[in-house]
Amino acid sequence: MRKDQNLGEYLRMQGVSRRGFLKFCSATASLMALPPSAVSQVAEALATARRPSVIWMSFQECTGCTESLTRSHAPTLESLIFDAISLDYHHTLQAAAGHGAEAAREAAMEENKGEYILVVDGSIPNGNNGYSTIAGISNHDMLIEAAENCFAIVAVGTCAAFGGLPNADPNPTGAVSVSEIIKDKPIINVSGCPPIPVVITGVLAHFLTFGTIPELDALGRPVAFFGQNIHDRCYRRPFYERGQFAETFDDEGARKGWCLYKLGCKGPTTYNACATLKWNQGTSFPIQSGHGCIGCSEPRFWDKGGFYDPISAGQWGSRDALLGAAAAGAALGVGSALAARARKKKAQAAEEI
Amino acid sequence: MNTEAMSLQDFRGKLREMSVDTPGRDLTDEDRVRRAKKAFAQKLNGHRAVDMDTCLQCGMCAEACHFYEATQDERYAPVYKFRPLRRFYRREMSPMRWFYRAFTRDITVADLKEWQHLVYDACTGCGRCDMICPMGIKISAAIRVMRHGLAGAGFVPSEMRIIRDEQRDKNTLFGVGAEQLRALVERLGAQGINVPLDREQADVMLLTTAIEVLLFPDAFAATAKILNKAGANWTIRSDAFEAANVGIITGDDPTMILAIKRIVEKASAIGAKTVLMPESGHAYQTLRWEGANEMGEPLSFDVISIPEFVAAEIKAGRLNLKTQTNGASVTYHDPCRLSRKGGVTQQPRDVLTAMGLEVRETASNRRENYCCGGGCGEFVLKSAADLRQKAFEIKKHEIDETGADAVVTGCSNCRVNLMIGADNSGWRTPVTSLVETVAANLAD
Amino acid sequence: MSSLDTIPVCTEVATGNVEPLLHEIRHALKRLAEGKEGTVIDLKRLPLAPGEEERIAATLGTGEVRAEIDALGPTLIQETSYPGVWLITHKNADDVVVARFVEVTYIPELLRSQQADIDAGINRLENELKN
Amino acid sequence: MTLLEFASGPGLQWALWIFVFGITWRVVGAVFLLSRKDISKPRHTNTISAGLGAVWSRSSPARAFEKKIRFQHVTGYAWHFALFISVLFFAPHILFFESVLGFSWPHLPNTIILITAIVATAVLIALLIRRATHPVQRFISNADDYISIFVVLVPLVTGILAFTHFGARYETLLAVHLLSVEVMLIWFPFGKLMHMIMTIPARFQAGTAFGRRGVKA
Repeated sequence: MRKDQNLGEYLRMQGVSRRGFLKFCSATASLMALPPSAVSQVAEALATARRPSVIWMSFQECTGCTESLTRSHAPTLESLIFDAISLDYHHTLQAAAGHGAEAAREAAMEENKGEYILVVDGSIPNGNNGYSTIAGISNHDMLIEAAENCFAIVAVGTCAAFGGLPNADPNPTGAVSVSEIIKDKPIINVSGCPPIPVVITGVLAHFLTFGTIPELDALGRPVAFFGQNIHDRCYRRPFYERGQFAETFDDEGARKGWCLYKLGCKGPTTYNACATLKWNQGTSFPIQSGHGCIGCSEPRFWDKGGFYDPISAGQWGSRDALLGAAAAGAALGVGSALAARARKKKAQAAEEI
Repeated sequence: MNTEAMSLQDFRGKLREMSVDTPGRDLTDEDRVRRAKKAFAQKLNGHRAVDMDTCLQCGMCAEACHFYEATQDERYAPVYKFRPLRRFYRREMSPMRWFYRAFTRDITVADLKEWQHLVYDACTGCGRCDMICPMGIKISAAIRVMRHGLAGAGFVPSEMRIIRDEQRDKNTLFGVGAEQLRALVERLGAQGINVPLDREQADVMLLTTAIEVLLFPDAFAATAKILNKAGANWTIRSDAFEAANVGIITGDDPTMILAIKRIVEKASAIGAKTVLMPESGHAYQTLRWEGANEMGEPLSFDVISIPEFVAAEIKAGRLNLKTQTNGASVTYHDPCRLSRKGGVTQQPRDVLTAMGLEVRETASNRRENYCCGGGCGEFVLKSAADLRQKAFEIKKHEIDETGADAVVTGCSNCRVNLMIGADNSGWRTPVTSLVETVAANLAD
Repeated sequence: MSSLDTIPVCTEVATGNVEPLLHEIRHALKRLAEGKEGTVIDLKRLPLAPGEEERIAATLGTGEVRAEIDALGPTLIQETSYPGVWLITHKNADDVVVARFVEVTYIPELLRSQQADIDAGINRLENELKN
Repeated sequence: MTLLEFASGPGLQWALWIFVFGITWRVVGAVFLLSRKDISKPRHTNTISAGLGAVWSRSSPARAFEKKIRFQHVTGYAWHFALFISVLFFAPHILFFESVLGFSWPHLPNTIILITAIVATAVLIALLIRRATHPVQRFISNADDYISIFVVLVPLVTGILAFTHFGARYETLLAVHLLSVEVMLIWFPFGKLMHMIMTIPARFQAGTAFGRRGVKA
């Protein structure tokens, strides 16, 4: 695909019919969580869309996010969208390496100054920059350099969005999220460990279609995908309402597909689209397969207590501390009572007519 | 029997004379507050502390109080009547006093003055509120501590102050002393009723009250007849016959202890096994339940009320009563200090039924009985006259509802108060005493 | 290795969304009959329990028209037993469902030949005839 | 640290320490203000059973009083039952208790809990209105009475909101709910909510005092 081509022309050149294009638009609208009535709008926008340049940077990450996006071995709708963008740099996917690759990145940044989209996966070590470098450049410096002239940043995965597992206590590398370093650019957090692949492509499709930043929630996540919690859209919600809970992973309730609240499901406090978009081509999602949500799209999900502790469980502190409080109370009580009794005795002793 | 008695009118005149605006003790305001607090500190104990700490301020106690019911004045809610005590407790005695002090106002002389009306005029200490409290708080006990505080601060109403001083200093009440008792005994002797006065040894020591000597000598005579009939080895001592205790009524410890001591020492001296209390609720309560505690050691004798004595004698076969067959009905007015504060509720009823009388219960009876309206010395207070009359109307209404021919009671204070109430309102239902009824029905 | 279809799925779960959806279809059909515009419902946007999508399809049943489009992977267009209600399933080249719609209309837009395709067809036919 | 983490972590711990500390302080302090032993001759000696009897009998008014306090009697029962069912038989609450007690018990369906919670809230509001308007109650009420109602009312309302996901995000509502419970726990020992602890000893002591005089409390 040539860079000056728009998407409509590109698809026609690929022999995609108008009918096929409309189908693509319907699926894309569905992907972006737009109502079906928006299809014509999407079609119009896509037909004339310029393909954006995308620079993808991977920092302290596990490649899970990239895996999530590219796990498919055959062309899919997502890959079509990928085709429609100009992925000018992706360390993991590109064939080039070393100085050549870095030169390509710099060239793309120069050529699309102010227009390219910077996709980041992985957190950034912010204490000792030596923890993670690429071609001798620290992640921190590379991010600042790449962010300077970008149009917007998409922080893919919980690491880039919120610091992720590298940020887990005691955070040896001083890992931080993109938003803690870059303050002057729009940042779209596509959290999840990994994020749902169609959410990543959905966000890119939004850029492709409208060229704008989608509506974001308080944590910088697109409301279209992160606007509702798992619990509210979970098909097991009726069991919660009826008070039918699986008590263990192998009991009758678990077999009958009852609510996993008691087994630590974090659905009520987790905002993501798993319950509707699902995973693996819409096959299933964790709760459907019998395991509670671990809340991977939420900040610090790894440090919020056990995955199997119910949300409503509290940290009561140690028994000793409570006993200590009781002992202190008892001591104060005895002391105050003895003082009061002394006063009473004194009053009784004082003879006064 | 027809023993010379003071008329009710004369007695009421005597009471009116005592309502004088004499200056009480000359104390500074600071002194009054300090002395009130001292008395509170003396009387507060673990029970009262738990009570103070448990009150929910639900206000249900108001629904049990005859004064609130009669006036619908929220200040008469029993819980409010011990408010200064609670404030004192919270500020100075409670475990959390350091915390509460920041939020609780200290008590002032103005408070004490205001509460004089609430705890003397507007409370007879009947304890009906104690029975309604869902937390089991002894509200009347807390109000009694209030009286102690006010007495310490010199806020006892003049009428009570006068009779208290009389009992403390002269060992007489309403001018009734050894001489007056001796005169009564002589009059009775002339009628053939033997009263073994001032014996040096006796199993049973009978007490009486100035009210009986003055107003109800028939009741005293009846008691003597019953004791004689039962063949008791008894006496009454001219130097220790007064059962009434103005000390406990006013909240004055020295007088209370002095009056108890007079009885206890004499009863021990004559080797009495039993001290028989006359028809006086508070006198029974004082000696029966406070006596040992105030003396600091168990009593060497039993304290028995006259209804208990009569019921026991009937049961033992020493006393035979005539059985009425005219279908007469009575209602029994439970004196609060005999019934809900003393546990003597069944015995008087047993005695009445033993005489073949139909006992018709008032809607509220036994431990939930309405007060006569003038207990705990309240009947002597001129300032409480209106309030007392209104409370009496409740009692009157309940008695009228029973349709009984007469009211029988076991307390001369109740009897006086019911009679005063009847006198004021032209009520005609006869008010009589249990002993007189028994004495009139002694079988030969 | 067993395919996903052979793993038994517990289908007694109900989200309670099936019935409202069917009512929505009924209302849409009435609107259509009154001459107003058609309606498209995206099934992927609704929380549905395993098996519920199948229940919806089963309730709607199959009608007279069934068409298959081969464009960027197969698309199945099935008129349901309620004329005017169409079930449209888009699949990608992998045969994986990418979107599923219930369309309430006289004829789904996608079945019509598109102007751009007709223009391209004319071009192609003319080229064919020139040769 | 998010609000929810604070509420379910340090906030809860501090609240519990103050709760336990305050209760023992107040109970021990009151009990150690011992009374002299009553040495009057008892009419009945089985005061223990009389005390226990009063704990039971004071749960309902005597016949003579029932009519006059029917409102409080009925609302009192409705309130306490609805509250205890809501608190003790809601599955997430049981999980909360289980996390410290180490054991659990069966829960009730959420719809029943929702009903009891609404009943409890409605009754408490009715009691609040009564306190503010009834001549006696309004007259005798102090700050404690209103604070105690308020600190119990807020957890109920926030609990219902959290349950119905109404008004804000669930985790925010849950955090606010927990915080409101913590405020209640902190207030508990200092105000009249202590009646939850004191009722039984108070009734018991009344029962023994009346019992030894041969009076049924």
